[in-house]
Amino acid sequence: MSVSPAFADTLTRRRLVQGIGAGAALLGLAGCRSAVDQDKAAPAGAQAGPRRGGTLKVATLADLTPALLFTQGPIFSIHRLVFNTLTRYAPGGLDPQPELATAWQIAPDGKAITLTLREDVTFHNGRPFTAEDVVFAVRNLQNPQRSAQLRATALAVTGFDIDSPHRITLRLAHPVTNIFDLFEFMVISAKESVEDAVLGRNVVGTGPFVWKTWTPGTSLVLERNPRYWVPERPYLDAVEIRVVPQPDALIASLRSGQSHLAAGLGGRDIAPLREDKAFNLREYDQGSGNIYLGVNTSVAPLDDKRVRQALSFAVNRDRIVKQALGGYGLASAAPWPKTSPVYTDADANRYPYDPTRAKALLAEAGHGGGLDLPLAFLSTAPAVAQMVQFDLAQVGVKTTLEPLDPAKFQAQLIAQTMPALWTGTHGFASNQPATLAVSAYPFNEAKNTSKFTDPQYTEIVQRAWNQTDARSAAAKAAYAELSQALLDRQFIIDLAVLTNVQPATANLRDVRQNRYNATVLDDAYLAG
Amino acid sequence: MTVTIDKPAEVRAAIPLLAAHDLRVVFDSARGPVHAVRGVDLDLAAGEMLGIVGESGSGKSTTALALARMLPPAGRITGGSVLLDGDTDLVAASEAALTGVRGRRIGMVFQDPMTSLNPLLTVRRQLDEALRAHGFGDRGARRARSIELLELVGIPGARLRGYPHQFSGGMRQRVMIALALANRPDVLIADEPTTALDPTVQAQILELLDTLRRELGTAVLLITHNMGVVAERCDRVAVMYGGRVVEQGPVAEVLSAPRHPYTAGLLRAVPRLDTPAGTRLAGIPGTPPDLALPVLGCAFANRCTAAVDRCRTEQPDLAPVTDTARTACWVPSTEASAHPLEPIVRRAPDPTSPVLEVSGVSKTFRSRGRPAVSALTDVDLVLYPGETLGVVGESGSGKSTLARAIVGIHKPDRGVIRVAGKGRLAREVQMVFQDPYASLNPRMTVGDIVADPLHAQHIGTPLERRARVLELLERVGLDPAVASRFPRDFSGGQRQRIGIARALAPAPSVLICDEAVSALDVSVQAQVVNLLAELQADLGLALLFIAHDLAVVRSISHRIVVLREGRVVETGPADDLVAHPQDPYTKALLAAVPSPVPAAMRAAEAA
Amino acid sequence: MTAAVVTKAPVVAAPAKRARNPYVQGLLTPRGITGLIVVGLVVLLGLAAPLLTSYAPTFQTSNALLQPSGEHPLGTDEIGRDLWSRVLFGIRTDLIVVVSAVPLGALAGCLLALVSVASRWADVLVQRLFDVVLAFPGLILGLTVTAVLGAGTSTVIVVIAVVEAPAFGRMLRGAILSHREREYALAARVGGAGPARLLVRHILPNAADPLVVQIAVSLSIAVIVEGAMSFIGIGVRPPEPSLGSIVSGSVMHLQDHPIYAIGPLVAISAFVLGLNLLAEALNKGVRR
Amino acid sequence: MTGYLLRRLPSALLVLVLASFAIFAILRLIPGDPATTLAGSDPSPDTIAAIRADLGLDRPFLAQYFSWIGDLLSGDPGRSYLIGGQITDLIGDRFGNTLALAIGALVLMLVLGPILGVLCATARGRVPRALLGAVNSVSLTVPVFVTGVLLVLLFAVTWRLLPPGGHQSIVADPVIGLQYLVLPALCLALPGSAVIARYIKDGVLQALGEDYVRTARSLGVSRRRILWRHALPNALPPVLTVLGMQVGALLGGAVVVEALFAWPGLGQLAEQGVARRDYPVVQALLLLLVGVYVLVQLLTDIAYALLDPRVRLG
Repeated sequence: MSVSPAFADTLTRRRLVQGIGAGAALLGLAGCRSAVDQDKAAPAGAQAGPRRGGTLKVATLADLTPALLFTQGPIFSIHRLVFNTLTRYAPGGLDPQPELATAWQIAPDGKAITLTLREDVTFHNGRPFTAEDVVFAVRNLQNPQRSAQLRATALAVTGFDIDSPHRITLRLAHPVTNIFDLFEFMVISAKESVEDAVLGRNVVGTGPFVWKTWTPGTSLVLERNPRYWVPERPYLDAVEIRVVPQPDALIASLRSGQSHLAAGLGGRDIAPLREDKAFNLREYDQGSGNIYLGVNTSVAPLDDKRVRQALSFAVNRDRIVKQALGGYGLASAAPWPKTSPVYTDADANRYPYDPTRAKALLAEAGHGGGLDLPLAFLSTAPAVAQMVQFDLAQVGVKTTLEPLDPAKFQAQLIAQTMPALWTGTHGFASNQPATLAVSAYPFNEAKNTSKFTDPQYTEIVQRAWNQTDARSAAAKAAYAELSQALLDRQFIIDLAVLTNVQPATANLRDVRQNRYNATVLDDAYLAG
Repeated sequence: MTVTIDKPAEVRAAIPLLAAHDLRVVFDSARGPVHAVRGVDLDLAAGEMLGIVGESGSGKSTTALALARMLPPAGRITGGSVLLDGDTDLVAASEAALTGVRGRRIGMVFQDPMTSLNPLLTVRRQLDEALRAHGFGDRGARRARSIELLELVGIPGARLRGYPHQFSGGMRQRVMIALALANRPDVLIADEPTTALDPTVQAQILELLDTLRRELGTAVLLITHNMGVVAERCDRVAVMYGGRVVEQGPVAEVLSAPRHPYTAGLLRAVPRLDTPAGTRLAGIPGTPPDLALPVLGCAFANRCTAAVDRCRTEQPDLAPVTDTARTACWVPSTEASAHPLEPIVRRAPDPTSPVLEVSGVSKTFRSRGRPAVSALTDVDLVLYPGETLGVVGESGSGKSTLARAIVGIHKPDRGVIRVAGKGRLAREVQMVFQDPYASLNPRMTVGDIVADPLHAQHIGTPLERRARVLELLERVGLDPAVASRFPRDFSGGQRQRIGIARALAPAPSVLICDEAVSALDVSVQAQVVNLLAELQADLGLALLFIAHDLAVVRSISHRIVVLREGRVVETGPADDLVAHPQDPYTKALLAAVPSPVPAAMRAAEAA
Repeated sequence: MTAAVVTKAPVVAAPAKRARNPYVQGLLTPRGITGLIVVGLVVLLGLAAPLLTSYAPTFQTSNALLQPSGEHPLGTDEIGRDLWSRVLFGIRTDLIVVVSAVPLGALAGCLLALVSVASRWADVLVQRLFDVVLAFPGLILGLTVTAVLGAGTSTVIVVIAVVEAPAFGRMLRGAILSHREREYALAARVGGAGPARLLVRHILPNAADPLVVQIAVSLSIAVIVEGAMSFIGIGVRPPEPSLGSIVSGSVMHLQDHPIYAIGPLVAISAFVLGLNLLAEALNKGVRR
Repeated sequence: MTGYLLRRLPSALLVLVLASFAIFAILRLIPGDPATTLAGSDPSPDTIAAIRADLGLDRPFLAQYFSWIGDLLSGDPGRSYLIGGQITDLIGDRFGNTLALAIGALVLMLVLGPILGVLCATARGRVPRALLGAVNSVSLTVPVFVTGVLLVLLFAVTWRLLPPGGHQSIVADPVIGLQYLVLPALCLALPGSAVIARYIKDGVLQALGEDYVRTARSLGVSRRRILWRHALPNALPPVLTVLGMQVGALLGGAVVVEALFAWPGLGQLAEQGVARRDYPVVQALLLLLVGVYVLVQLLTDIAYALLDPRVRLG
């Protein structure tokens, strides 16, 4: 393009240099106070023992959904921050410990349980906690609109006898092995605030922290409950939960000191932090769910158990754990984490990676020539589906991937309209095995996405659920039978148990999680 | 370096105010360098008005711009000098020095007043800027001076706050003159200052320039293609052709006794208002030289009837032929050229039954958010077979609307347009458009363009159409072999011929020429007008000849209709109407037309 | 008498300047040639993909996130697939998408433009329809359409076509309206051409110039839209690679394995840049 | 001027009406509904039915549409089914963030574009011109998700100057907030800057060739003044139109940039809303975007009129 000579020499070298200088000045902005190094210079002189004060900053991938307040939150649950539960399992096992209930007595026929409640507990709004609140909590979970996963168990509670304000008996339709799973799950909320709570206006419980301000999609601030019934607790002044919907940014916020704890990261995401001494990768033993390959048993030839078993042999679970989970997972054909009472190494290794055997089984079932099946998956999580697809292709099972967005995936899961195969995740394997069979929809004996029905399976599930004492030999036998039934039928082909891992700064101490992955900060503190 | 100066007797300055010597300008183009100005010598004395005339491409405007080194980016001065006051060479001056000269010593007025003012700034801001550029006083002083300047050019000072688009073309040109004179320059270069204006406005602007020159003593360099303007306003004239000055001298002498064949030809080609109707115009054969190619010898040689061998090999320099005039010709004519009047052979119109009847036609244009414009009001006219009806009027008079209404592009609001004859309207009435560049589809070959009406109206077989196209091309004076070429290969005059061939294709009985020759240079214009006259005579066409140039209209028309603001103000036989106008508007129109004959000579002719 | 001779004598046209196609003229500039080379190279890589790599783009080795080596010129991705192969086949996917989507969008836009110039009433509706489409940011439109149709190549094609259609429609409509008033079009009408002949024979050939330029522009936009859709996870279906989906995968590993991002970034940038150079060159040629 | 704007209103309204219906219909065409999402991760079908009835999703299509329009006209866009909170608050908050991003980008665009444009128009010599042209072409064509990744690689991973993503309120802490804003805003601004630069370059070059510039030169006005007072202002009106279109592009680009930089804005909200079938949120959001588009068009027209007296004074 030619330029009038009258405008010659406008861009001289001098100006170019000036321009560069201006650019540098703009960057100089970063020089005065940097978001990258913000807060990184922590005061030296670490002191021993818990320290009072400080705000715990949590960064999480997704915001809470108030409408789903009473369900198991997938990312960062505030259940055990704002609320308490009646009992809680001791770390590492399924021994119930007192929380709002100080003692409990199960009737000999297993059809009632009597609870003694703490008398010194008040809600954040000042009202004392009584037996009525337990009644409300159970009824709340029975309400289908609350979408609570343990609704089936809650529905087993058929009546209440209130002996005194702090003593209540729950009558049960039948013996229930997972009643303490329900208690671990069921948060005690102030009934007068529940309608506000599901709209996200105000959430009132008895827990260590008080709901303060919520900016949807951005942040939630909780403050210390000064009248918490555990003396001297909590140590922290406040918890600030910020939504950072991208793993990279989440890690960056940890690195820059803007948060102490990151929630929602997968094993693959946290790889960059593994070598960094400034961070703890907190692993919790109960796992955080399972990934599985679902099979629609109404689609031929998947109605043939041998074909399903062949698929199970064909999948390289170790590679999935290594590549898709960044090593943070347990390759297992059974749903149970290692802490489960029914876990055995043999069950986990029941279907080792064995393409030869898979092919043999397929040939035996008359499909040596290969198969061509659709495979649906959640469009936000394509890795596992692609790996499964590749592995299946190696034994002659060709699959076509069908991405589904979360709502569609969920809709098809519930409407039982999944195609022949799908990959997905499920929970509820970390507690009493019965909970899995009655609360996790994929395993439901009456109605499940796999359209799998088997009277024998139904019988085993009912038996495992209806035991009076979860620790009895009969219960244990029923559990083992349930595990075998699942492994044999393979309508849900479990692939791996996800390791529950949360990166946190090294100075954050004594954070726990309950069996439903709700974070417990009663004893947590920020070391100096 | 000495410059020979031919000063008119009344100018006595020893050193010319502005003198160009051997000025050369080259433009870069896709086809290579174009030598637009090839060694021009000019000088301008204080207080005089020098006219530069020439047809498009002669280099006159380029010369004007080069004098103040105002060439567009593609152009550059490759040689020569421009001396101001005899000592400052503007060609070698620094850009800063030039900025000091421009506006302060040399003012300029350009052709198009519509685009020459910044549309976003008020007149006041633009005047202020001009004054500020040369450090004129403070804000208050500049404001006072701005009002003074506006009033000087005949605009009320109150309009200072107006934007250019709120002024008419003539008013804008006045503003432009005020701007150019803001810092009282000694030289005013006016590049076709009135070409874009209607004749009556043109006369006013020229009068203004003349007055200001006399009052302020500014020397004026007036660039124009209009011989009449030169004859009426200038002291001296320089005729340019092919990037060179071919003749220079006092106006009276050059126009009455042209020495250069080109000057003589040009003068013959210019239609004169006093030429009776039915007179053939004299065109100059051929086309101007292509300055992208090397020019050997005299640039005019291949169009010159008097050319000798030397003319084609050796370039003649400007040499004195009399005491005061110089010409660049190896064979300058020695006597004053006669102005032979040659009648056109033409049929008498057949006044029994009109071929076209327009009665009571009105047309109003409405667009959203603007006041409605009445383009035509109750227009009546008739056209007989074999007749040429001239339609004249200034811009906005409704001429084009009338033409478009007749061919059916616009639907009249009221009134009837009747075309006698059997066929469809499109077959009976055809039109030749104004713009030779826009009116031909650039994506079609000449043959397809000419055949298009035949295709559209399903006339003839493909073979017949082809034969007809070749016949038509030949008829309008084009080589039939050009049928496979595209319009871009042709000059303006040739394109107009193609347009005429297209219009003739369906053998219409009425041909409408909407300013069909206005965009052409006089020498070419004469050729096309003659072609139209011949075609009419041969084919018995009825011609509706629309133009704003009364002289051309008179030369070709039987009758003339004068339009003003959409109404017919006067109609009558061509010679009568020009000789004895009845309507004051017609009189004003006629009075505004400058005659290419110098006043002295006119007096002599009248005697 | 000379004048009479002149008008009768056939006038020969000026020597024909090389009447080259304006597109060719535009493309034979430095800019156009650079664009041709870049786009040609990218297209060639895409077309010759099977010949240039020994790995299928979906083949998973047991080694994830390898550094580049002789075996894997660009390394491997998070599930052990050869990135060189994925980038090549990703170009292929992009080619299929843009080459089918842009003409589809152009066709839709042009048809709507024709409807629009034919009737005032339709014009109002069509123009507002274009407004509605333009009012949605392309990706949000993509999100919604994908939610309706499900993710996949055909959805991406539909989204791109919908996004591109208004540009073509408005451009053609404007060109037709302006060319309709030009003298050559009026001349054709005076010559007796009906609306159809006027449009097909006269106006469209002249109005088509900006459309050709727009096709080049749209192709580059289409590459960007495909990339952006795949980037936010609503693009072509896995495991098929597309340039956008590879970039998307690489983002997770910017911190620990930045080399992952290089291949797709270079490919996509070169492709878009090349197409834009072509568009600019064509534009210059047409305007000349 | 007022009349000029009044004439624009019917078509603006028609756009809004068409858009509202299209939005509503398209959302209903999407398989799955909010109830399935509300029902949690392992729900039973009767749970879903209960929720559907509760939300009124079992009513006829047109009844739902008109009750939505009715609510909108009475100034109540409703509540989010899933995210919780009043939609006005929810969108207001996200819109604020996107607006901060868009304004940041706009400011950068308005700084970088004209500088680059004027430099391009006035640069002399092959090397500076080729260099500026290359900068312009690259910024114009390289997709935002590519520049975004590159910017993160450079500024956040390699040099560790700026955070790779995330968001902090500028109002609460301007210094830190701005650092979060810089990269996404820059990334978003680049293509627009290049477009503006191109238009300014073309406009200035064109204006420099106009007759009125020749007039100014002939009056001895300095070239700097000619550039700033004559050429640049005359180059602006078309830039304005482009700027109006760029605002749309900004919002579109924001979706990607927000995803890349974890910026909690409208793009994310739209993505979540569609993914979870949160009808009220998506409906309000999309209609808001259409409204913004219509408004920007109107503002462009007004600004155009303000800049150009020929339009303003008719």
